[in-house]
Amino acid sequence: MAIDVVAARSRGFAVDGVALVAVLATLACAAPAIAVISFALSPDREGVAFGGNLLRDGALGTLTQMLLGGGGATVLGAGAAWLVSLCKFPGRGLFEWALVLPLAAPSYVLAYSYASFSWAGGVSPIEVRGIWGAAFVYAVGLYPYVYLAARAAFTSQSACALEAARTLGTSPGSLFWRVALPLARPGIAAGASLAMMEIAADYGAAQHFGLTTLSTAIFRAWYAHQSLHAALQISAVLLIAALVFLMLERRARGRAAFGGGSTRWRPLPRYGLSAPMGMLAAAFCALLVFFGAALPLAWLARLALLHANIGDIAPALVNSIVLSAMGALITLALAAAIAVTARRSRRLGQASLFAAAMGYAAPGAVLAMGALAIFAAAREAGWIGGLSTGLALTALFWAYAARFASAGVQPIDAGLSRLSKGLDASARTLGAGPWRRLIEVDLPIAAPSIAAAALILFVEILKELPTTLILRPFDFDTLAVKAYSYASDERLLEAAAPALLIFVAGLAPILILSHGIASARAGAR
Amino acid sequence: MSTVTLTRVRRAYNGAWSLDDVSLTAPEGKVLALLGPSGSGKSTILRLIAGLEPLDAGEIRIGDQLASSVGVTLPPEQRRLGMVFQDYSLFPHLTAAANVGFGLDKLARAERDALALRWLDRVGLKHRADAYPHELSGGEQQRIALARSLAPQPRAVLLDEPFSGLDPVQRAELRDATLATLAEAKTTALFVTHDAEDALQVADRLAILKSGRLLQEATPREAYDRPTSIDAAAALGPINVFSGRVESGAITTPFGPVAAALPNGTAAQAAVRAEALALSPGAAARVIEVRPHGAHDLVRIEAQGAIWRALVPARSTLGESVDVTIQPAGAFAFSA
Amino acid sequence: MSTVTLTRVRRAYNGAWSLDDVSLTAPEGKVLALLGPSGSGKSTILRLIAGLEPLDAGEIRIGDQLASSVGVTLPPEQRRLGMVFQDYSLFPHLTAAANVGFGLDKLARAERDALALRWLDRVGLKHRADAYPHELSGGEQQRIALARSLAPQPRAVLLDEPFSGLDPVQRAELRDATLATLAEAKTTALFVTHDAEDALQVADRLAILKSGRLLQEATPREAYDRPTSIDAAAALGPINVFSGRVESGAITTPFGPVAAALPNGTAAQAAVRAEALALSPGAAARVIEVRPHGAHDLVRIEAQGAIWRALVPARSTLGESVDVTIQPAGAFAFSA
Amino acid sequence: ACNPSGGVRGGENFINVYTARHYEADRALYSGFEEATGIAVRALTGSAEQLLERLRAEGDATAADVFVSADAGNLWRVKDAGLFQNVATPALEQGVPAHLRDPEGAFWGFAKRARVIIYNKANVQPDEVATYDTLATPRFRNQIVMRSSTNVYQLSTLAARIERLGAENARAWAAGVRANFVRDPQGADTDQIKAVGAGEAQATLCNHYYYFRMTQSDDPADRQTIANTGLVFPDQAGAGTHVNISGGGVTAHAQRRDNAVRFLEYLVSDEAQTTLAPLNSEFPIRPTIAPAPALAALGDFKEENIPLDALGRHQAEAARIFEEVGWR
Ligand SMILES: Nc1ncnc2c1ncn2[C@@H]1O[C@H](COP(=O)(O)OP(=O)(O)OP(=O)(O)O)[C@@H](O)[C@H]1O
Ligand SMILES: Nc1ncnc2c1ncn2[C@@H]1O[C@H](COP(=O)(O)OP(=O)(O)OP(=O)(O)O)[C@@H](O)[C@H]1O
Ligand SMILES: [Mg+2]
Ligand SMILES: [Mg+2]
Repeated sequence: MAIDVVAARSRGFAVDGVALVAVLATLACAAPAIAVISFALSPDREGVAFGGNLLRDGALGTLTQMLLGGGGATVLGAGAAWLVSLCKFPGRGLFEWALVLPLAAPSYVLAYSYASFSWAGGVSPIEVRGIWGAAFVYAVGLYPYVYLAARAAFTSQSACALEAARTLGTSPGSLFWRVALPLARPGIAAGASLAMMEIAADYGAAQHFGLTTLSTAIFRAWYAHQSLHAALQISAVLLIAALVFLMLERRARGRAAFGGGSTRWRPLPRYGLSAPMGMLAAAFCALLVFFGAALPLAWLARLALLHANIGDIAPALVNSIVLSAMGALITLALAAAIAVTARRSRRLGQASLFAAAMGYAAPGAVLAMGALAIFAAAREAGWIGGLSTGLALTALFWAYAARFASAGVQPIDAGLSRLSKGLDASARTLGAGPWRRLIEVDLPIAAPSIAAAALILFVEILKELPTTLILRPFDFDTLAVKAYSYASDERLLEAAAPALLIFVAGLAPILILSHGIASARAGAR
Repeated sequence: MSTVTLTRVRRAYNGAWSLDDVSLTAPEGKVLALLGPSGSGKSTILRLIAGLEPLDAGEIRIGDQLASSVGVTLPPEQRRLGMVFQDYSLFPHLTAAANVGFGLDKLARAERDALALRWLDRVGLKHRADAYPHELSGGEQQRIALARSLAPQPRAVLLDEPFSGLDPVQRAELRDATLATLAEAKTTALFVTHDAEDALQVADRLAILKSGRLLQEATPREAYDRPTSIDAAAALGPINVFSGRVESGAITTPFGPVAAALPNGTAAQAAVRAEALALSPGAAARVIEVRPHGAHDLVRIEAQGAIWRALVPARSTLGESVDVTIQPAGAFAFSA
Repeated sequence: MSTVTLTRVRRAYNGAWSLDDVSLTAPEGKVLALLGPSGSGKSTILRLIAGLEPLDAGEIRIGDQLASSVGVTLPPEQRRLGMVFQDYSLFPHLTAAANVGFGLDKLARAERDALALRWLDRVGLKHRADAYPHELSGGEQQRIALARSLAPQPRAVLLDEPFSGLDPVQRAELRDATLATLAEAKTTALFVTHDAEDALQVADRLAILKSGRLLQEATPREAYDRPTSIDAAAALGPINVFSGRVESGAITTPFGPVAAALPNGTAAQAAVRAEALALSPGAAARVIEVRPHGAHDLVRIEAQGAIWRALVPARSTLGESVDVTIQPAGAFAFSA
Repeated sequence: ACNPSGGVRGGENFINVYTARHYEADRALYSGFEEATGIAVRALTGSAEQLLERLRAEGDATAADVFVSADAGNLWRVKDAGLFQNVATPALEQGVPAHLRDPEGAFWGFAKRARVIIYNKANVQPDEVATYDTLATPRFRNQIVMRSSTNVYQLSTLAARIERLGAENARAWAAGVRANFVRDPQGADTDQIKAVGAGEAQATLCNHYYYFRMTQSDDPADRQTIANTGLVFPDQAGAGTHVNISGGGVTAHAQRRDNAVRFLEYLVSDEAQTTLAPLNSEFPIRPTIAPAPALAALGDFKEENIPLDALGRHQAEAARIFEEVGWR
């Protein structure tokens, strides 16, 4: 009967060690957000006394920017991805990777640099300001999120569906609207939702452009009205809205399937554009790179040269890289656990995915408050002391994970979803238990997507400001902190060098990432 | 090498029985073929035996060990079975040799490599040891998958349509090679196919399935010669069916009588294999079409409004009409 | 409905000829089957005709129109051809009806829907109009793909292995249904397969390919009865091959002589179809194995160290050894 | 520098500072203090509000000994949260004028800044902007730019007005200024100055040192801006110009209280004040210490004299008023 005992224990999914880790990872990632929500809901504090307007105007502002900036980023990103994936035109190879560059620039840096570049006394004939200016900055800064996702979606499309459409009389031009775009919709939607969540979470640019968004409303409630509680209530609204948004996105896919019409691999046919159209396409891509990266980069470089203080920020550069690398690794481990489990168990996985995604829409400072609240509770319970260096770092990495897990889960999930279910079953019948399958099958196979996730996380954390600002240890400045310190002191010249370095430090991983994606076409190993 | 026994096994998906009361024995060291159309539950049987899914009723034993019963599922990794999947499911990140060695992780590194190589040799792919799956043809991949499943000396090996998706020449070659390897390894094998020819070529015993039910379990010869139902008869080749009544121990079809060991007056069905119709010059039936069909011609004949298909030796010269003889060995009657 | 003509067409991938000097005519309103093993260039021919790829030499005409020649490729969307892909390539984001209506975008919405429904009806899937591709079985998907390709009234329709991946019952059904639909639509059809049975069943004419070259183009009967090479003979069923020399107008194989219209002393090969071997009690050859093979038994016989395969009527009672007669209609000789 | 606990040279002899100031001058102060006392300074910069929350969360386990902010309002919040302890030493009491420190000794100023009016010389006469009130008059309809009211300096400016003239007066003033906006607030103080220089607006409010810094700039654009604009210390005939402090206090749970007190004392010492003067663009806290000559060139001015904690006490109300009059 010994056998039966063993068997009964191992029935279903419940006691798989990998799953247990994933559940813990999910809880860890969701905890700060949950803390924020429960803190916001706690009845022993005053409600949002003045919050009505703040909430309404903030929601309106955020929605406006999601529509204008997010919509712009979506159109630009999807358009560029289409051109680069499926058309031939001069410079295509160059643009394929160059289009990713703006990913290295934080929105707040773009905003500061456009402001100093174009506002009163600046050199630009057109002022980039207000709602439209912000939308412009979001669009040119965030389109790479959509571009990456859409390019992956376009390149993994079955060439056969496109060919079938052509034999049915569809010209290359209308192919885009009738087949390629509809098929890439989930990918584009995923990219667009990332861009929109970035917009929802952005404080720096919104504040500088004088927008009223949920994010600025949070800080208005907190800083001006001195009500952290109201700030958390608005944050809770933001978090819950993000969750609803994600669920709607899933729901909108409906019954239609998008993947897999064909498993056969055949090189994607690229359509040669006529000379004038080719020039237009090249100009379009060039403008994106110009406004999203080249122009702000050049402007920052000019400012930085006016005030060269590179030596002064070298330690911050080192700190940034060390912190980003460690943060990326930790977040990556949690994200991988969640993604792997999402694949092995549908229900548990879906819940984890959503829980992990929530944090992406919240401003970092809010999640940091969530993490602080948990620490405060633990301290009051006598489990820990103050935020010593070690604890502060723990809290910091934890907050990173809470904020960015989703950015890591998404690519890993996509990578894993390309694998046949049969592989897991094969490994099991060959006697491999859950851990061995994880380590010897799932992880190596998803390695390219895991590497991509690592690079994205590295860049995200490199750019991250508010969480770092509040949770870092003493005497520990990063580039973002430096840039912020100078910028908040309105010393744009001095801020330029660290901002530029964030950009530059982010470029290397971005280029590797871009190259990796260009060569990783589903099925072509 | 163990006997695999299914006893009254049931499995439902979304409330519908995908397997209904199936009892089956795969005898030690023999090849049992599971034959049936798409959706008949063949893969489900393999997945249940492998422990990849729990069952809803009945039990499965591997040798003496109770592997699955209601609420109890020994995990696959503890069953010591080999499995070859329809898409081979080779690990794309491992070489051929590493794939074959995957199940040998209890052995020391050197021993494991040596054994993997020995198995690669056995399936004739020693020279491809360092190739990755995507560098191998479909047939080569299948052989790697077979070697991988056999290397850990499983108690039985489960093969899910291992030959589908190959062209007929490759298919025949691979079938022979697989059979030889299985025979050499003396492994109990369960082998899923929807191709009658495959099943007849490879199997020691045949289990014919339809809609989750076991129609017949027998030797190939027995199944061909003494089908137990219309469906079982149809599973092994084209048949002609006629519904009528038994009169004087026979059913009278438009093309001739079929003997029926049933009470007179019973509503019954006659099933006649296409190759059991012999045609000779005459006037009983009209020839509608003659098409070459490899060794045979496929002839469509019509009588009294019924159209039957006959397989006759190729190049038989037939006129516009023929007489028809039904050969009793290929004609069966079942009560309707 | 137009004739499709290929004249001396070549196509190279990475320097290797994937199609080499192929001339071929698909006559108006008829079904031409392209038969050959994997990699023989069948799909390439269809892709060239569809205009999905440029050719490197020769020309392709559809009716009177020059569709492809060197440096000239009429884009696929202007060719008015239908194509059914091997994996069907239905648009996963569209319902069955919308898939069928896809090529009818020049029509008004109402007209288009009506026509799509009419086509769905014709392939027996009207009730599945609102289903998405992934909700349909393989066979159903194939029928949708067929309807989709035929709905815009193409000048010819190109089918790439439309029946592979289906179980034999579905396959036979679908083959008949496709044939009926094509006949009704009176469309010129080119049909790719690597299955001889499919080709023989469906085609008016047969083109046998190997390694990018056209081996033979003929009616199915002609191809079966008068193959022009060993490879062409092998394409339509199992053969036994013997290499020897012509002496007194025949090649003497271990199992008997094969007539050869070649000068004496020529090095030559004899090809004998497995079904052209008749066995009778005797002592000339040893019976190694008998396996049921549907209508036949497949018998392996040995003489003078050579092992041949014979297909004999099922249930022939054979002793341990047999005499062998080679029927001339199934025996061919080619100079080596 | 990647040693996250770095900067501790004096072993256990150190203090931890939470500071919302991030000026270069601060570094010089820290090294000066270290040299003078042998006590190392470990700093954590951040926004005052977030540092306060961290301090609150850490409670009695906090590592922070001193909390420094560039605004009295924020210092008052720390005091209000019970996270400062009162200290009083002769050095501090002599060093810091009574109106530039907390009455109970919770926090002490060490530098001060003035909220001044910048106007466009081409279109505005200095006497037209002699008081804060003028900014609210119809004279400036569509001619005013302001930074956001979220900014603590704006809040403190209005809080001071509430303290002196009452909430109704403050509301009327804010509404009047609001009505004169050319556009919704965006950017920071420097951006407002540039806008006035470029003629996009005729006047704005800012901290004196943002303007002062531009006068020292090599950038031709900045020079042009300065040439086009003028600075006025408002309300010289009345209550005096609004001033705010940079200041600090000893945290309630400081583990190194004595060191912390010495740090505060050092900040107001002759040495620190003279160190600060040329580096910092703020005015020294002690009337006896002369500002850097360039800064002195802005001119002498009369300061508003109200209890500093008023800036904190009225901050929430100020925010409410801004909210209500639509000054975002
Ligand atoms: N995971 C599942 N969820 C729901 N239904 C399933 C699942 N797996 C199998 N089925 C259903 O159970 C029945 C038997 O499926 P099974 O895969 O065993 O058939 P099969 O005989 O292997 O067919 P094929 O030849 O197509 O592989 C089918 O009706 C199938 O749709
Ligand atoms: N895009 C391509 N690039 C390189 N080689 C190709 C390409 N397409 C086809 N080939 C090669 O051309 C030859 C003919 O291929 P084709 O696809 O026409 O064969 P097929 O007869 O359709 O085979 P199958 O039955 O496997 O579909 C093969 O050797 C194949 O490897
Ligand atoms: Mg199956
Ligand atoms: Mg092909």
